[in-house]
Amino acid sequence: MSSWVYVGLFLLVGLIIPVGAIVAAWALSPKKPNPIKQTTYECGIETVGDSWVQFKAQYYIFALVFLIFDVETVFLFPWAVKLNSLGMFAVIEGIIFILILVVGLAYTWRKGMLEWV
Amino acid sequence: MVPLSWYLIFSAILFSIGLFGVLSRRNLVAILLGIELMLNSVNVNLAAFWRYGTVTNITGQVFAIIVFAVAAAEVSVGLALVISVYRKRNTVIADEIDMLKF
Amino acid sequence: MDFLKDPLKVAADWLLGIFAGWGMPELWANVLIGFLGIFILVALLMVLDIFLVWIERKVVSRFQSRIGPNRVGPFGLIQPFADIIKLLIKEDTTPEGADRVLYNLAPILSMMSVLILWAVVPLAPSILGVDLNIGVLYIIAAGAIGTLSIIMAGWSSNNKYSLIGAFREAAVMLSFEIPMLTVMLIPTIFTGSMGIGAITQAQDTWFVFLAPLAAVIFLIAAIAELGRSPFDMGEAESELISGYNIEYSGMKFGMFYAGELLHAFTFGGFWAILFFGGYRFFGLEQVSAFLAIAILFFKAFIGYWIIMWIKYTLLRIRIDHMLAFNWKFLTPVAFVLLMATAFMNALLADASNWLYIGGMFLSNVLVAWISLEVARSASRRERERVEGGKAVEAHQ
Amino acid sequence: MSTETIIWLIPLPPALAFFLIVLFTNRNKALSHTIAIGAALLSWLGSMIVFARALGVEHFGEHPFESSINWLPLAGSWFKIGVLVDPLTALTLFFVAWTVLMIFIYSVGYHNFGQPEGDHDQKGLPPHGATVEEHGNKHVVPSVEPMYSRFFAFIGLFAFGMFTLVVSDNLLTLFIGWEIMGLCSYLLIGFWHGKKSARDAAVKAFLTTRVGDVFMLLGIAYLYSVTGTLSFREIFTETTLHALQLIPSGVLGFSTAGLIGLLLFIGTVGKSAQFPLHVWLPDAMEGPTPVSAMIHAATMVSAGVYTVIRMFPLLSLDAQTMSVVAFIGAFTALFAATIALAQNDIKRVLAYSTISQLGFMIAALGIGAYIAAIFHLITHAFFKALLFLGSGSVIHGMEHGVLHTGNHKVDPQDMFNMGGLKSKMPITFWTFLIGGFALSGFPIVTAGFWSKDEILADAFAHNLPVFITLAIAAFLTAFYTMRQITLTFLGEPRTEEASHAHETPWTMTFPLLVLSVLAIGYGWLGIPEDFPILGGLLPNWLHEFAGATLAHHPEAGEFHPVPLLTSFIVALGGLALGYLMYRNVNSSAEDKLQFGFLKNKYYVDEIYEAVFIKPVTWFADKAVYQIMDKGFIDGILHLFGPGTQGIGDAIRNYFDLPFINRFLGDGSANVTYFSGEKLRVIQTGRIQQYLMLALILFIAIGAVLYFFVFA
Amino acid sequence: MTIDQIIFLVVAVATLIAAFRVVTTGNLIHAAFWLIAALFGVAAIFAILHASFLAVVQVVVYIGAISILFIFAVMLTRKDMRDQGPQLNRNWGFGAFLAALALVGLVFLVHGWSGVTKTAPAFPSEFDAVSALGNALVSPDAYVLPFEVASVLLVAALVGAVYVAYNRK
Repeated sequence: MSSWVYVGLFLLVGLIIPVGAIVAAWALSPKKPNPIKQTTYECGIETVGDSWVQFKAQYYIFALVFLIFDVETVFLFPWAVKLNSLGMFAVIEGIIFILILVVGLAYTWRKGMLEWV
Repeated sequence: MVPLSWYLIFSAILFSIGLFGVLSRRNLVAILLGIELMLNSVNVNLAAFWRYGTVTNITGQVFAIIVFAVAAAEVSVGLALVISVYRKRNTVIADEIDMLKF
Repeated sequence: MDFLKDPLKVAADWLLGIFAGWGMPELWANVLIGFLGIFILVALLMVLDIFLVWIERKVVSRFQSRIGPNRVGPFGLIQPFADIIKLLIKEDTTPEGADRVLYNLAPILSMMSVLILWAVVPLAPSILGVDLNIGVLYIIAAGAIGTLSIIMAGWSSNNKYSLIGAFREAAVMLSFEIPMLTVMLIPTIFTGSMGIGAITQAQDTWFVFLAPLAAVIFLIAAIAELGRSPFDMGEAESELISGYNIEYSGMKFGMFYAGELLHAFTFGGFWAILFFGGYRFFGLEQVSAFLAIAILFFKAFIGYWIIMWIKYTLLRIRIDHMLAFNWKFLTPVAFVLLMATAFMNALLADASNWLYIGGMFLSNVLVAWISLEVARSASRRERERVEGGKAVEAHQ
Repeated sequence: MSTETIIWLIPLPPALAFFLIVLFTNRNKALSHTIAIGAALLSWLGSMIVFARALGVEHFGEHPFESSINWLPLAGSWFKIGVLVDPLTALTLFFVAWTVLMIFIYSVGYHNFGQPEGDHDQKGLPPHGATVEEHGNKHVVPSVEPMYSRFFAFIGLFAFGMFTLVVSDNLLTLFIGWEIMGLCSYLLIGFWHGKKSARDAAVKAFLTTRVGDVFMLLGIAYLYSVTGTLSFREIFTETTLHALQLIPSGVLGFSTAGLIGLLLFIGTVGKSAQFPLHVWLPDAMEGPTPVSAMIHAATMVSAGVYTVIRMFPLLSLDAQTMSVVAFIGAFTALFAATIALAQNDIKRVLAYSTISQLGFMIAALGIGAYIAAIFHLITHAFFKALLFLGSGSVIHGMEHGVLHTGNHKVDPQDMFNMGGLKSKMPITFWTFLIGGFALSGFPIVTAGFWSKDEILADAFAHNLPVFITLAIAAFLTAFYTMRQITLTFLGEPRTEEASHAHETPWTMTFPLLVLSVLAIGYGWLGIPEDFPILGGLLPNWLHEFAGATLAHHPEAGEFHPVPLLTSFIVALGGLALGYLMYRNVNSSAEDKLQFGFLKNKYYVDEIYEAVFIKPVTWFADKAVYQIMDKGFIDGILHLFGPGTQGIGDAIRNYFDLPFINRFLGDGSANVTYFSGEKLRVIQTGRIQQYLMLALILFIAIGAVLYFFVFA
Repeated sequence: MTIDQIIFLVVAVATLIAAFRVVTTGNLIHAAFWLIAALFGVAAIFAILHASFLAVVQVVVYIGAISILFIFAVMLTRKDMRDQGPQLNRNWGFGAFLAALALVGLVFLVHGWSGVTKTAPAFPSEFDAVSALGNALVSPDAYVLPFEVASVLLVAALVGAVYVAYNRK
């Protein structure tokens, strides 16, 4: 029996309880919808246009940098697990690996793409 | 016990769905979504072959991890290109981006 | 006596006996017992969550020289239950143009992402939860679902503020995940395993003494992950009203709110587990599983209290400062710390225990000192540049 | 550190320097050149240690330094890469390390480090000089190169490629180093990319050498498919060589060894600028004057010869291949020497003389004179480096004069604008004289004499026609060298600019001095044992050492007076005649050797244009355009993506590559461009359609393979 | 049918449905969320295969990062996100045919292969896939070069993508 079965059960229970709470609220709460109630709340001002406003490309840049470093750390986890038994050679490899990526970060930084504005 | 062939056929179907997406979607982002599906199907295969081959030989998982890195690289550059094209040409429809023709 | 040592096994054996008496196959009985155990744990967590509301309100009141809830029940203890009743019977509106499926899914996922974190929490030496050998990454994976729920909520509400809030929140959560992941590698290096249980058991010396800087970075990143002040850009009430959960009301809002509180408490717990020995306290944990759980919860509460302390003390940081702080300071420092730790770990592999601890501690202090000095001189230069520019403008 | 570790580390410092400069120190000139020179110094140090240790090993040929690691997992085995230092490598490493270090130091002075920024210099153009005010009066001084740091980054990468090539123990990493150098050569020739001529020259060099590279890659692939290995030590075993010799290749009666050797040799023809792919080298002089010229003369082109020498055990298996090699070498030696007679540009003379001298080495290899080829390779590297750096120094001095007078119409590279520089630039003159005499083979004293004499002696013993050709070429060499020296340094200044030239800074003269010592001294290491009087005073160390590389130690040739006398006569006669003829020549009009066909390099470029490019354009226009364009109509257009590609490929593989490029040098670019222009109608530009077509083909080919081929 | 097989089938079918919705749904944001569902299904498949590390990494990398990147990209190219026109191009029928052909070919190959009936071997005791991975990634006899090259690849992607995406004034 894989321990993942219990993770699956956790997922199931983790779904059941909030769903239960929301369903209970749905059953108990009054339902009297009207159009005014259902407008979106934007500080009392009439909504203009739709919600898909123009976004800064910066969001993308940050997500991009994140993605790269995320994958990097994924590579580093097996390395970290075996570090104690592999000795200095593995440490140097890992450090080279990190340094190469730090070069990427430095590039991004130098090009001023980590600035929000 | 699940037979190996189930995994292989599952991944074949996933691959074909991704392929269909790549060949038929108009939107560039959607094409990249299809590519992600294809890469995932490859990973399923790699993991399945690892599980059903020699378990102590971890090569299948190593390859899968490399595929993760490749997928990350592919998607970041691919989407960056899409965004760049969108800025210049104001479209992300694949058929409208045909500057490479005569 | 067995019951005190290992209550879970005693209860499981007892239940197994009963189910077997009903003629149930052992496999199904095991699954059912697991389900029941998990259900009880999660239910208890929800109860805890309810009290967290009370605690939070009480604590913030004391910070702000108020009394806090004090009408319903002694010390206002029954107040959260009154809140729940209010949430349950409140009308739940869905904004026009909302994407209904995603709109309803978001609060559920938000709560779920917190609850499943408890799958890997080792509560006591005999109660290890699900002892996955990749526990550390599991925490991050659960966090990924949390990020997703926020984006879902923001997008499906069909509200500009929601969307902006969600995107900001997501950008912050993503960014701070990097230093968090990086410092999580450090306990992994010390332990030689990613399992949370193994990490707890390896802490004959609490890792905070080996890597104090890592503990600090983890706490900062955790606060950002939680989206709590000073990193609460996503729901900045003075700008975005309430950010991604602006359109939610009733129980759905309750889920977000309760999820955030429990998340904070959980991260207090993980801080304790990764750096403060988890349920371990000078061998006391061996006496009884219940004592071990109490120790863990006590430490988690301390962590939670520190998070609250920071939240109600510091002001909100602007988003560009927040991201710059992460990418230009926290992440490089975390990388340097990781490299230094890996290097020192190999260097001191054969050293005596005290030398090892001392060396690690000193290398941490050194990295912290150097990075603070670099940051200070950089900010001084930056300030001179900006003020110099202003002086020139004024002159003209 | 163990010797193997040092060998592994030798190529690394320049590569690191490249990345450091590109990424971090691009803004800081002093730091950039410090890093680059420091890296070259480290590599030099490593090379010298390896060389010194190699001298201490008994029977070094049988027990070279080698070390390899697993690199690519193949089915069941590993492709290994590694390093190997045997006597040949040790000798090559020696001269490469010295010349590379000298180039690096020289570049500091050449690019006017320490001078002010130019008035209106732009990136991509040579510096035009800066106006400075001193004591109230303005005058123009040379200005610093605007892309100073970039230059050091490029030559750092170049050095990395060269060292990689030299120390690698297999053809694949050798080829990688080879290609890195190809790239650097492109970058350096086109360094001043603001000039059209530099851009064209860069493209020409890149494409021409590419022709050779394609064949070389084919040879490597063929070799790998036959033997399953690319490691030198594994190929050069008795059994492998024997097998290669016996299996016929099925092409023109060559054995497998012969065909592989020939393919690899074509790579060398491109890289070492042998006829008919020599056209790029003279144009390559468009790069920053002496330095890139020097790279293209002393170091990179040596790589081509080095490769042939390295593959000599394979090449020597097939007599037919050897005769091709000997013929090409001898022909090139004479051919280029005649062109050099009529050039007026100081660098072009040297460029053609390089081609000619490389021809000497190739010819020596072709007749089996292995050691003579190595010997000449090394001595040539030293004295040609010396000459090129010297010419750069001359040009630099002349540029100074030009800046002084402000008359920018005077070409600082034209020898007829010079004269009398002897007193203005004494160090340059004396070192240039030493280099020139070494090139001419001035008897006894210079290194060039000993190596050239050895080639001639071997040629006399083995192949009389080659001997005669080479003797004439040697005579011409001495002649045009003396012509150059006379026109440049002797007599009176012919222009005002020349009279204002003055000596260059120490960073430029110091390398000249070092190299001139090597250009003389190195020859004494290879004096034949039975040479009259001198023979035996010093042991013929080179012969013993280099010969050990081969499994069968080559015999030293019998001494014979004829080649020795020939050497004496051609060298002294050529020098004397050159001096006498040009003593009083004052302008190019008085030069009796300005024959049109020599001046125009036998019209090779023009012949290429008229004979091949025009018909091909015609063919592309009439046949390809008419058939393709009118034949297939719009409706099924997008189905023809692969068709286009196929036709393009067919034209390239069966027509373009062997037919045009082989003879045409740079014609192919125009043709490809032109036919692409006509054929592009077929492209729809839609990526998904391309993908579909690729997929159809993939499925079809997969099905065919599955059902018919592997079934 | 054993419980393992039932779990597998449920997960597989759910994953395939999600994947199918990815390529057919009109709203790109929905497509991205369906992709997340499909990727989650694949993570579950990894868990069923006892490839714990891959399962978690799948969630961390794909769901935590790549899908969010997709959502951001969709938001940045918003004009076409609301494109009400057909979401499939003119050749979609042919594309479907080719995809089906590929599927048939793959299934044919699987069908004809003898190794397909293999059963999964039991895990040796004390086997830890993560430390085996660690060994494989850093020991010189195995994949240390791909390991380092991966970081170079990632840096190249980072530099390239940032360069392309950055809005130069």
